[in-house]
Amino acid sequence: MEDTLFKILDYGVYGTAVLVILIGLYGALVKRSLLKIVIGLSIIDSGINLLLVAIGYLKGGTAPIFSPGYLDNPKIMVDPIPQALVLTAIVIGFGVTAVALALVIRLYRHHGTLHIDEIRNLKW
Amino acid sequence: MDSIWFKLLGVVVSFIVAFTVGMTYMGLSRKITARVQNRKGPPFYQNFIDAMKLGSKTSAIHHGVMQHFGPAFLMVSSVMSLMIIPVLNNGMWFSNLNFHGDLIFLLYIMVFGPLGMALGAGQTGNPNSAIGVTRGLSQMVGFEIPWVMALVALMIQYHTTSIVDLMNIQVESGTWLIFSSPFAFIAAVLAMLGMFRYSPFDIVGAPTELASGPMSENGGKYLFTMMSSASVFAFAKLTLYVDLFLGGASNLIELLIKTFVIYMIPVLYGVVSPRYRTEQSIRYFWGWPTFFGLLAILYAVFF
Amino acid sequence: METIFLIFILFLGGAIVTWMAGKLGNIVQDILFLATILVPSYLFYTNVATGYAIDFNVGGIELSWGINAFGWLFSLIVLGLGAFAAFYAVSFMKGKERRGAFYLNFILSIMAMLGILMSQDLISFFIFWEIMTWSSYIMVVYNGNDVQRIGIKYFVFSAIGAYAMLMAIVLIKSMTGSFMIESLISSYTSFSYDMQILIPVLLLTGFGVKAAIMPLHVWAPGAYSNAPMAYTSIFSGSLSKMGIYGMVIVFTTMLSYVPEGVWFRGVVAWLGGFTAVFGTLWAIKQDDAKKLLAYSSVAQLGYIIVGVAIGTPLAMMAGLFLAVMHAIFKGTLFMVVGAIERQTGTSNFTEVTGLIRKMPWTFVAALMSIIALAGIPPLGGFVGKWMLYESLITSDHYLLVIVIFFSSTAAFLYCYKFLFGFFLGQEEEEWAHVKEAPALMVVPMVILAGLTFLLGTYPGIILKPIANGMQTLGYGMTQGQLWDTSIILNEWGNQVVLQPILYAILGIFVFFVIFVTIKGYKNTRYVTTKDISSSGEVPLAHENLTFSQGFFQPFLRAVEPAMRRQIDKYYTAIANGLESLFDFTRRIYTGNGQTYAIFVIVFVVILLIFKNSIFG
Amino acid sequence: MVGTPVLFVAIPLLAAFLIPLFGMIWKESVRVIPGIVLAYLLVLAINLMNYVMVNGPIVEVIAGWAPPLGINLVFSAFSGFLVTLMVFLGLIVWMYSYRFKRNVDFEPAKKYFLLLMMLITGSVGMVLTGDIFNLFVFIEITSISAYALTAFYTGRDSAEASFKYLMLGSLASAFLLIAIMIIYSQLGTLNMADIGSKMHLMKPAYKIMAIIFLFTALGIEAEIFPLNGWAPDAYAEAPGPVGAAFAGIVVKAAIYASIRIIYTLFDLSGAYDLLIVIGMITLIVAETAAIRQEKLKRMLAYSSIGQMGLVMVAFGMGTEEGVFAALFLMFNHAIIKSLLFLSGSYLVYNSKDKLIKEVNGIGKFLPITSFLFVLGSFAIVGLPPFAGFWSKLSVLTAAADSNMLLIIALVLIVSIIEVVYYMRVVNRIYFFKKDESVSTQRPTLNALIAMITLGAIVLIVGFYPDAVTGFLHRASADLMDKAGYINDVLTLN
Repeated sequence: MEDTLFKILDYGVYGTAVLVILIGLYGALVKRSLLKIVIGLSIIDSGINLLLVAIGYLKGGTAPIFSPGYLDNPKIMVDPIPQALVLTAIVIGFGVTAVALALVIRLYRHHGTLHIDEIRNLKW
Repeated sequence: MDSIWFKLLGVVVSFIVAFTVGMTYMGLSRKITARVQNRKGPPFYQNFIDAMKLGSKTSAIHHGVMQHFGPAFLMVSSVMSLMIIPVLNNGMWFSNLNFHGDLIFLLYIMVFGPLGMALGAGQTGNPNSAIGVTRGLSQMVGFEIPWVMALVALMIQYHTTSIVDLMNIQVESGTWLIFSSPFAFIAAVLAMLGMFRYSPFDIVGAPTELASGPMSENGGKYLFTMMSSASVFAFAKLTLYVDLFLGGASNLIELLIKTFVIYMIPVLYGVVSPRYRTEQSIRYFWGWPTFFGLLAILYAVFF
Repeated sequence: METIFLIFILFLGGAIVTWMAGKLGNIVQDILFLATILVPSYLFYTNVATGYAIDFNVGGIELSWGINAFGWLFSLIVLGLGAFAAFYAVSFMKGKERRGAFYLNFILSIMAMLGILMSQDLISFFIFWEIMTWSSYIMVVYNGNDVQRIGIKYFVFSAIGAYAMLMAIVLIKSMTGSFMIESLISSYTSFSYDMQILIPVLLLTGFGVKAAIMPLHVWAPGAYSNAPMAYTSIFSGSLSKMGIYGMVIVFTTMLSYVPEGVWFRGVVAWLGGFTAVFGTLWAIKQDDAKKLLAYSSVAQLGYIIVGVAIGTPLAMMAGLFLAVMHAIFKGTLFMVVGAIERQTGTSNFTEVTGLIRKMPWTFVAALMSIIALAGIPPLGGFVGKWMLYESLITSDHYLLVIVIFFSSTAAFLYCYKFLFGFFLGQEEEEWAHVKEAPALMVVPMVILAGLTFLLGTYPGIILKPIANGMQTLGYGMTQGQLWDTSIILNEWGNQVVLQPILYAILGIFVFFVIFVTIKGYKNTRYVTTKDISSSGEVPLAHENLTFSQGFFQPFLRAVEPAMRRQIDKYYTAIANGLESLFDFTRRIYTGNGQTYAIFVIVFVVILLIFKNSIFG
Repeated sequence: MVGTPVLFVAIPLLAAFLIPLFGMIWKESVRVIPGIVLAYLLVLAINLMNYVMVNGPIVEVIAGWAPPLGINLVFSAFSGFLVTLMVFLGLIVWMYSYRFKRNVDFEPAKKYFLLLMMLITGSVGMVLTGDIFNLFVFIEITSISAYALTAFYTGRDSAEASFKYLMLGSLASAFLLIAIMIIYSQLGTLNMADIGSKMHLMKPAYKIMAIIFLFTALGIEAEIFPLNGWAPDAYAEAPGPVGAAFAGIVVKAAIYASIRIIYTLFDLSGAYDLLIVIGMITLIVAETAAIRQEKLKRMLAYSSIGQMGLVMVAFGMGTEEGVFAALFLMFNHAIIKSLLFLSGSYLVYNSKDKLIKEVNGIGKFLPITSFLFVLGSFAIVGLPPFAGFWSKLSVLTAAADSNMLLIIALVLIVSIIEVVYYMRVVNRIYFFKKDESVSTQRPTLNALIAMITLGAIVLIVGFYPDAVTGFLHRASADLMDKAGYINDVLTLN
């Protein structure tokens, strides 16, 4: 019973992550406002980070720290690598979002609008 | 026999013959045309009188060196044709340059004169001359097609391009090519209508339109040379037809009869026809004459 | 060092030095230019004998250079005409801008053509071919007239040809494992049937473009007329012959091994025939001398193609002889136009008339070349024409000979138009100041024109190298059977003996000239062309008696149905259609970042949907 | 061995951060430092390349953890060749932009060179890394600096271009992360060699998912159609030298990464066919779009995309000849397209819209720049005897050996289109009347030296292709030798 619950929870975590990604995609692809697009993009990032952490998670595992008492049993540690990856990814995502927002400011000054359909000077 | 002086003599004699015959034929044609048109017409020797008059004149002006050369070019063409075309069947008399050229060469040497003349006419600056030349050249493109088709038909039928060979074939087989290659003859004769430039194909000279066209600036000796060239040329062409289609001639009398018969075709065709426009003339030659030319080639290929 | 490398290094180095030498003064540049053409040519003829060959390796590709008798024949056209054109060019370019670029590309073209003849492998062949293409392209656009249309058209057709050739080359490489022409020839019969057809088609397309065969000829009129005339004389004279050179090799090697070769020969010969006819008709229509000569070149190349495509010994000989003759007389004629354009500023018949007394030497050169072009005896063109007709008749191409004959009879029309338009007719006030072209231009023209005269009576001079070249291609001995120093024979044994004919013609001509001159050319008075018999009146000075508009109108009316459709228009329509299509398809880049993002997602989704068929 | 591959990442990164610091002391140092760094790296790269040609690949382990656990850098004949090329182009771009247009001021120059160093760091890292997550990190470094460089000029629509680039780049990084996640969850490793050796253990469905996401992510960076919406805008709006850097450095790195993944990581033969099809579509779409362009740099951008498509096609053949051809194309494209971008940006220097028609008759005013542009045009369309011919020939030969008749025909037909639009520009440069309202700008000496160097390489490789073919053959053999790569990395201890 408990196993099933955990399984549902497992899939729930994955499902939630995928849902977050899809929401982000919706935001990025359908919304016409530049800001909303940026928000959508960063939601995608969050969803992926969530997904990454989730696959590294070991049910009932401990923090991946070689602390006394656990030294002999790395098997029960949570996989540290996805967490490291997520940390990196978050930092990168932050950087990208910052650049994006800077660009949005520039674009707003240049075009006076945030509507992406209006910002089409470069085409064909 | 083979000495150069003998040959030169042959050239001079054949030239005189050709000149006389040609002049006479042209006089006769004027007479015949006149009679058909219910006029009295000039005497048949009128052309000789005209020639003598022109030859004794002195020109006072000229328009440049090409005008001066023009009649000479014309003469080169007619005399060369005369030298290439065997006058009589037996190669001994008037053999001239018979063995040094063939039909294709003849075709080209025959256009040499009109082209050279055209240059002379061009230099005179008279627009009528140039217009006449352009008409003449255009018409030439017309009648050369059936003419060449007829010749090609003969060449492929008898596997030779030499006039002498074609004559010998007729002598040996006893059959004239007019009977063994009838379509070629028809095509050639139709082409001849254009070659002689009698009405309705007299678009080059076209007296009332172009004031005699290329010749309009020439008088005196220039015109005399042109006239003699024309008569020699006429004789050469008629001889060629006789050689090719009527089995040649073994003596001058036979030659005269045969050439006169041939000569009557364009003359008589002409007296009853009004003048064509240039493009009509060209299209005429690309019509039935070319069709007969094609027939001749097909006939030569398949029979 | 191998002499041949020295020759090419001299060409290349000389080209660059000449190009750069503009600052040292025009004279230095001219001398460098002439030296760069003449010195390697001299080295070539003194040090490189036929049969010479050298192998080397570039980029892991085996290359081989050498020369055989056939290439040597064409080297006469390339280097010989090149030398004359070079002298002409020095004078022609005086005071023009971008002389350096002109000289550079002139030399590069000559070098590339020699390289083509030297190449015994397909890669060097292609490299030199392309150098020839782009150097001539720069010349085509050199004047800056209408370059986006004419220039691009030339380059596109060249590219079509070159890429067809390149495709053939890489296919050959993958089948034979080598780029050598020899290995192609020796293993051609072992190719699959498809390849036996495809390879010659591709190669002939490549060569056909340069040889301006229909329907690949549309670039030629524009390109020939647009390049500087000093260059066009080698452009039309020798550069187009490279296409012929290639065609001959394809016909005599590959296509002579397979039964399908007959079909190729027939098709190409007929294409050549149509090229000749339509080239001639369009030439008649032109009012610009450059255009006229350009179309005429197309037509003349048609004859040559007919000759080499038929490929019987006489036909091949006719084609090659015509190729040499065409190089000479068309080279001269383009020079004539260049001289006239330089002296009068225009090359339009409707503007210039009556130059005969102003430019007599130019007229002499033009007259001789035109007579040669028209094929009138006793000049050289006749020999080629005669051999072509006879070869067509003796090899049973009866209809083709009619087509050719039609074309060359119609050619008289534009020949006359050329001479009349420029030199004859009314001498107008407007052109009274015109002087004869400088000696450096006149002398090459007159010498070349003199060559047509010489070859008209003694064709053996050039028929000997032709016969040697043909022996390299596998033809038998032809001297004595088809030609001798002054005799030409057909395969039935009929002959034309040229020497007595020349004497006869000259004799008659001189006799009658003297005869008409009894009272003297000197005694008659020259009067202006205004002084003509116009109903007994002398026309006033302002009366226009110039006949230059609408030359040959009646003839053109007669052939109008044949000229109604222009192949050029179809190409233009295709090109415009494609550009519109591309204009439409590029709208896929909408400019909206979101759309691009949707593309990405759609791309992923499509891959995910079809993953099994893609990666399965 | 005089240095280690890690220097290629460490030194420019360090330099990037030191530039502002040193700039406070001596303003000119922001310009000088990158040059010194890049020159040093070039020497280093050549030395290492010589070593590698003799001794085989160098595998550098970071922080003492041996693969597959630790992070490693691989300097093989293949990656080393690309690194050398990139560093060299970096040096050229530096030299060119030493005094380019608006970076004469200290502030913009500081930012510009900082970002340029970051860009080179990231690109070189992408090529050298043997770790799939590091690949992600380097791609992000490259991307962020590329976004910033694209938006470098404030006066134009560069922000728009940069934003598009950023949107697609974010998607790329998302997909890349997903792919990394899939691989890691299946194989538990991030080391490329290790992944390659264990790939057969992966379930096909996951494998295909992973390759699709990886391919898409890298395809966005490598300008594959239809993922390349950002590219024309970014090329056109970025400063001229940055366009060259994109064409010569960034895209090459992305191509390297995607090829490394397809050749070494995965064992899916369908991927090769996908490369050919996608490459061909990219080639056709890009070249047909290029012919209708009105702006010079946009035209060059589309041409660049098309060339990348051709590279993909060559890689997709999967034969050693194909790889050789692709590498040769990449080399030539890097050199020639950089030359075109560098000289082209001087041709339209003062113009606002950078229209093609504004180069009319400029040949007389900028003779050397124009000549170099024309040289580049001739070379890129594959006219002998210039460099581009040999690569085009090798592509076609490789295709013929793989019996791809249709590919040969299509490539050649597209080449005709290419010829048309390049020749139109060439015609305009030399054979049109100059528009008086267009003012020209003479290139600075350093820019001239940079362009002439590239032009000289175009000529040298054209006349003497052996100069590079030896390296290329080694590099292509190296890429084809999957087992060797895995062995080299994994046996290291």
